[in-house]
Amino acid sequence: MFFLQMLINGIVVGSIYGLVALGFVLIYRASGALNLANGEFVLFGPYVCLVIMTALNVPFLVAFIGTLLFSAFLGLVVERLVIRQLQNAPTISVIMATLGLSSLLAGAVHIIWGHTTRTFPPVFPQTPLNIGGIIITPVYLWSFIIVMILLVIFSIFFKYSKIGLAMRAVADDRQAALSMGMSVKFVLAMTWMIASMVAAIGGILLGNINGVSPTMSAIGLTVLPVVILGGLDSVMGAIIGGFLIGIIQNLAGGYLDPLVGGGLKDVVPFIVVLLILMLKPHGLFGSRGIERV
Amino acid sequence: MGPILEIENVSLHFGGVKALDQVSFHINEGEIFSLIGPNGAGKTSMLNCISGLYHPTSGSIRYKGKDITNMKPYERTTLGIARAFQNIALFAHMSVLDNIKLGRHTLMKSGVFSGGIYVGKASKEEIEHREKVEEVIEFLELQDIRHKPVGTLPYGLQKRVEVGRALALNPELILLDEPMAGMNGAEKERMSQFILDMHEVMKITVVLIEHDLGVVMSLSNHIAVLDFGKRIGFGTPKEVRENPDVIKAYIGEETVI
Amino acid sequence: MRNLFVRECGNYKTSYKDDMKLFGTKSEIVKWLFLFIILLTLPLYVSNYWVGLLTLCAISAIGAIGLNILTGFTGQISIGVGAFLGVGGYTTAILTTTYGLSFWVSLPLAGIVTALVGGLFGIPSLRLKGLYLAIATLAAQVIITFIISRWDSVTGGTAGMVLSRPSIGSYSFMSNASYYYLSIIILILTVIYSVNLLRTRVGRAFLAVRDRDIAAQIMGINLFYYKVLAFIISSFFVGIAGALLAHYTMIVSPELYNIHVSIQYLAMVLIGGLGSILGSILGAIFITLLPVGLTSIVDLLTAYMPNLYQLFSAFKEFVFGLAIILFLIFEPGGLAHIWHNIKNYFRVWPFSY
Amino acid sequence: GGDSANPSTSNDGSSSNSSDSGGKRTVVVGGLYDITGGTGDVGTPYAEGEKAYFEYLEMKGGVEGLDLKLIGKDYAYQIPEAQKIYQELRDKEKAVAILGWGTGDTEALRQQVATDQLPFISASYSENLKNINESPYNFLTAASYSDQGRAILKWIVENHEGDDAPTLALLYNDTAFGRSPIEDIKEYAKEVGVEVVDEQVIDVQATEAQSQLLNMEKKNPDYAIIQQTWGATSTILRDAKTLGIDTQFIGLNWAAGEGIIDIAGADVAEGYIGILSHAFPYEDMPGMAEIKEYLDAKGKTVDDINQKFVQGWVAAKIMVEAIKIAAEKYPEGDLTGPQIREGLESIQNLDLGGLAANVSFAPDNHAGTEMTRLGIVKNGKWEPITDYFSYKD
Amino acid sequence: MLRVSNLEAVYQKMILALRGISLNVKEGQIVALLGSNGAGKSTTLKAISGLLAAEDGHITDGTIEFQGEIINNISPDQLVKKGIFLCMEGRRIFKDLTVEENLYAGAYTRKDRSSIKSDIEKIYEYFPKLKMLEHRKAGYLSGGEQQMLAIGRGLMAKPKLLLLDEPSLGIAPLLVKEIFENIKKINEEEGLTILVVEQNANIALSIAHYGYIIENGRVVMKGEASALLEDKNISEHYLGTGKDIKEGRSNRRRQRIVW
Ligand SMILES: Nc1ncnc2c1ncn2[C@@H]1O[C@H](COP(=O)(O)OP(=O)(O)OP(=O)(O)O)[C@@H](O)[C@H]1O
Ligand SMILES: Nc1ncnc2c1ncn2[C@@H]1O[C@H](COP(=O)(O)OP(=O)(O)OP(=O)(O)O)[C@@H](O)[C@H]1O
Ligand SMILES: CC(C)C[C@H](N)C(=O)O
Ligand SMILES: [Mg+2]
Ligand SMILES: [Mg+2]
Repeated sequence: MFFLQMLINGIVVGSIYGLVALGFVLIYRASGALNLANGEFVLFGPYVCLVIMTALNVPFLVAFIGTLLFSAFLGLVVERLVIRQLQNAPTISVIMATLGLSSLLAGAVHIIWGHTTRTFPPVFPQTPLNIGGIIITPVYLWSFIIVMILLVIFSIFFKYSKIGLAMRAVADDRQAALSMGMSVKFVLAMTWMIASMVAAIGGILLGNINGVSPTMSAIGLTVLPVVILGGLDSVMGAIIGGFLIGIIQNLAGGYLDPLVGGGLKDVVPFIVVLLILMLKPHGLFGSRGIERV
Repeated sequence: MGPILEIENVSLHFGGVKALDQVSFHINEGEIFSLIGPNGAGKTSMLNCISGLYHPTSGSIRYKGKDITNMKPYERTTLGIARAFQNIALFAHMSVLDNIKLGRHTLMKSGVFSGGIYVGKASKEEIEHREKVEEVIEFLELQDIRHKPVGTLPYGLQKRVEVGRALALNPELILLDEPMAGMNGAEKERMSQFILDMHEVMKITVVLIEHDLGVVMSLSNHIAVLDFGKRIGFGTPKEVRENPDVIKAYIGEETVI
Repeated sequence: MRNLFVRECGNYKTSYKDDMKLFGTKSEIVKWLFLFIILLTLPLYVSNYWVGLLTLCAISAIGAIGLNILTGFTGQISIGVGAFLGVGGYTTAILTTTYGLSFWVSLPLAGIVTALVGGLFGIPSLRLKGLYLAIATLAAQVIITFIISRWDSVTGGTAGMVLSRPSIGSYSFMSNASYYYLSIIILILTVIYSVNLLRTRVGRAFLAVRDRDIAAQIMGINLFYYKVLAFIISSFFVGIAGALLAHYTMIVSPELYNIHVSIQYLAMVLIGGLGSILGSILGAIFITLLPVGLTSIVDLLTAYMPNLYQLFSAFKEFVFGLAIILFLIFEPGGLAHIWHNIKNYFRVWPFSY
Repeated sequence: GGDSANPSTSNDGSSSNSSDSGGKRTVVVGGLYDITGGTGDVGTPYAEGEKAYFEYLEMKGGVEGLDLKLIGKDYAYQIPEAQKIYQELRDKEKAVAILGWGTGDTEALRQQVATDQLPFISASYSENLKNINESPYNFLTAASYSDQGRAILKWIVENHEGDDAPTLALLYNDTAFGRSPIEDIKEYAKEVGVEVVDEQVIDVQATEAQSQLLNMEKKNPDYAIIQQTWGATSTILRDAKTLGIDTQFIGLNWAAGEGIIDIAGADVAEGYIGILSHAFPYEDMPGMAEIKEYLDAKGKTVDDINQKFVQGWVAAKIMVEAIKIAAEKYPEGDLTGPQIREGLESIQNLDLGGLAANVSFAPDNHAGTEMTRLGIVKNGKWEPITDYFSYKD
Repeated sequence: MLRVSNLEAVYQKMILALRGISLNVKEGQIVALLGSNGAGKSTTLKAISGLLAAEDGHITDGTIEFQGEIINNISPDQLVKKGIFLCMEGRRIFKDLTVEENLYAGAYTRKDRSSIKSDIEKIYEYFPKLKMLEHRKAGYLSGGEQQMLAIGRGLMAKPKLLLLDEPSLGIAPLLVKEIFENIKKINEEEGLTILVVEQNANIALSIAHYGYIIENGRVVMKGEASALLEDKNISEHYLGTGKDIKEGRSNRRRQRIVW
């Protein structure tokens, strides 16, 4: 029972990880960069949603859609003003810029909303579900469902849509992609918009669990092992990686913590990732970089 | 002179693809040896096996009688095997000079301590090897562009720098993968002459991959022909030219050479 | 995986070449001597406060040079510098406080121990590249700080350890100025060493590994050896910086070495200029002093609008991010590049319009 | 410039430590705040409380013969930044005393502070800081975390129902702050016969703590002491409720306060017990009169502040009290750190009007008090369940 | 159809690569652009297709006119939509995409999505080798296979004007012939206009209608392909002396052909 509860906990927590990790994967696929501001994108979503809900007094669903629109806009602005300017810069500069962005966005959140933790008016039912002795909070169940839906959508998107193909082409060789008539600008703008929306969804779910405060952005770093474990460029990997890390964390917390005096939950993902990478240098599902001479 | 390199039943598989299939041939010391064949025949793969970037699935490679099949690439370099790549693999933002100097890596000694202190051993060595590098530069007529970052040079010159870098190793065996691709007739002639000089003046054994049959036929002492990973011909230019399999797969009936 | 350091097109850096010219001509020697004298006499004309800040800059510069050797020259991004600083700091803390060793012995030992730990965490570079390797170093960050905070018996756990300033005989480096001299001299030695190293054989091999590892192999470069070597050399300097910092602040504690520190160092080398020693120094100065400058601005503003203090604090964060972004957009080559441009401008000076 | 309680005189450049500006002696107190960092939620009201007290003083005409300023800066809970800002306060602003914040940075600075001879009052009540030899310039203005834990143990022993010895779990995070009281609590528990059956490490930024709580549940402790901040505490309480754990949770002072109710929700927080080291604005304490006076002047009400504001206010007040004493004793020349330390050390039973337990210091005692009190969340509101008491009583 | 006049281009604001190139491509023609290494051929093609900016290059003077419209400042993706497609030098296939996906990428701007599938089959007919490698990641292909893919990708775009930069690079002789025959065929059957840069002057001129020779960023000679083919200077420079290399060596040192 204990094991099962840990397992289930891992899966439900992991679904949030997967969701946030997805944002990383999207950006990586289109630009080869790690978006270190992902945590701050996560942050914006719930704040905006909260503002819309309380200020305009609209139901959650409306606010949710409004938030998605806002997030898309935010992604677009970021791409226009920052990422596009670095089109010809090395990828590491882009990564650094996202780091600057994280500080900038965090500052913005602080300026606009201050530091106090806010709480979401209950959107999901609060009473935990008890399924055969296993206890699950409805919010987690919802995030699990949403993650599954997004997994399907994005898998189809990358496999069959033109933009999906263009994203990968742009990440591969930007100049060549241009010569195919792909608008690198458009592709990047799309990617940032989508990634920002995905982050917002993650943020709203997270906000429903723990309230909304600037410290939420820490999830950005927390899920790095998830993305790496799954493979930086794999949608599937992000989500399975999310589940795996969630489960490993909980099992380690459950079984190993008592042995070492606790605190393993935040270390174990990194140890596991390090070990797995030694066997699979590109994560579980990441594609191997091609090097031919 | 005896064989410097012996390839014996070398196979190389990538999943289902047989890039090389039981290929055997040998290369004599001091000769110019060409490897030809249609696209995707396995020529580059063969060079990769010789220089150690790929390890054959089966078979063996002997260099001067020594089995090097499972040696690391950097170890082979110290044995005197140098290589220029088909797709240019230069260090784009380093100068021509530094690129070629890099070729002398194994011949130099300075390390973490002497290099950091510089004065004395390391500086002496730098100057000494600079002279060698200048010899290569002169030989390949790269004087004018010595300090230019390689990335800004036109394709043809980059190819030449690539050859220079390999030469700087003081090799006994040099592997050239399509060094004349992207050159016009006159330029090819010049490159051919560099190769002949390497061979005659520097006494280097040359392995050449090239699609221009005119060049191949007039330069080579021996030729091996690959098709779909198999060796379909081996011998002197004359023998190869008359080999019906080779004509069918590669040369074409009506091509006049 | 794509090479993270290469632009999509053929831009190039000239810093390596310029390194070669160091001490080239007489006038250059005079110039460097001049700079040296300025550095040494600085405490005479700036306030104690600035001496303190400059000491921090110098120490960070040593660490940043270390990181640049790894990230800028060998192309291996590290997000673990914070923890390696910690290894250096704790080594000297344990050696001097617990075992009573002299600072002068423990300082190089701190470098060596960190180098070994760095080398250990460099082993994954055998198989990992780019961002995957970067995350492996992040793992180093997390694991090392975890060990430090758990190994109570040796490290004092989360409470940390207390150190003292070094001394020679009865003279103690207690004053800001004396510690400044100590740091600046070690920085100068670091610069001389790394500039030399990078313009000789090992340095070229590093660059080769960064740009085209396959071709590098064919040049006879043992990839694994040089990758781990880069980790070792880099960590040595980071360890030295960590030890210097520890004796400067006289305390080590796990919270001092968190990921923010790692990220700050990464910012230093990027803002300064990847693959540039000068850049590392400029970057260290920039990242160390930017918050100070921003704080002063905030102070100025709050003098007039005291009620908005909170807002201005957040504003500081905002502007810090903005500064980094603007920097990258307008000068992707880093501070080192700006420096070169200025130098070139003056070189041709009266003739430049 | 700088954040000043005295705008009228702050324009003259703060670096002058001149003993007369209008015949007054300038005394600069430095502040280290966390506004934008990980503990900004409580750090902000605390900093505001400190600033408010200085403003209040100014409003009331200041301190006789002194030009008192508080110059505080945000260090975002990053120790390296705290070290830089401390230097700035010391060297540039010429501060002679410091109001600090976190455990990590306070401990990191204590030796430096001792060398520089700057009295330091921190919002960290770490027992380590009591040690006069190691931290001769640090002062604690409320019961140390360890004393708070001991007080809880005393309360448990006295109130425990049932025949078996009470069992206890400890929930904390892996920081200097989190671990600070743990060993002391365990030791004291042994003394008073409470069995510590479990310990769990829960990260300050944890978004869930189910595995830890399930582990804890296996040991089924009667009580669990929480040494965390608001965020992690709320997470613990919420997950405990989800999992149906019936342990009585008791938080140390930073794990108590209005935030818990706001974040976790009133129904989750209901019944939660915490250390109330300071008064809530809505408590009718004599000491609140000053605060209300200040708020009125600013056009605000008690609803605009919270307990952490009161806490900051009290810390500032104690510091100013010491400065006053020092100024009286040394009427000539610049006030120095050691003089202010003397001032602090001569504070005896300073009446804080119920805002906090009265404090006393002495040359051999920098722990202002051991007294603290407990409260419980009832109907969405904190209510004291004890008066200030010491575990030694 | 395409008229380039007096084009000047620089890289990195300092390297002058084109010094006033003028050329004309008529609808339905194949035009060959020849010249030695570094002459500026690739730069010309990049300028036409708007791809200079990506290498920090700029057009500093002159105009490019396509179907009567000045296209100097139009972004490359727009140009592809207008019907200009460049097969870049050095193959530049997408390494991480499969062969098939690369071909789809070529057809990115096409509106007639339904016929794409059958066009891909047609490419496989031209290059049967590619069919075998259909689902392989393109990065693993051999040099020549990549070159085939690059050309195939260009054909998939169905442009009005196809710019080919050294299509024969690294291709075995038999196939070179085949490729050029195919190019000729496509030109004749579908009326595709082609501007081809080629080192193999012989074969390029044999299918071209018109030819330009550029050196040092300038056009140094132009004319009907057949006339150029017969020019002695050209054949010597671009086709080699024809003599046995070993014999011609004594007088080769430091000899440079100066135009
Ligand atoms: N690393 C690899 N993974 C998978 N397949 C590979 C790899 N390397 C080569 N191949 C395949 O092996 C075959 C031989 O390739 P190779 O590069 O040796 O050909 P080549 O003879 O050099 O051809 P070209 O003249 O076109 O350069 C090709 O079909 C290629 O796709
Ligand atoms: N990205 C670049 N940056 C700087 N200079 C460049 C760049 N690309 C080309 N050049 C320079 O522009 C000139 C023309 O180059 P271009 O590539 O157009 O020549 P090409 O005729 O195509 O030669 P090849 O036959 O070798 O391909 C050369 O001198 C080259 O050095
Ligand atoms: C909010 C708290 C975590 C800060 C506290 N003053 C400390 O001890 O660190
Ligand atoms: Mg090949
Ligand atoms: Mg070209």
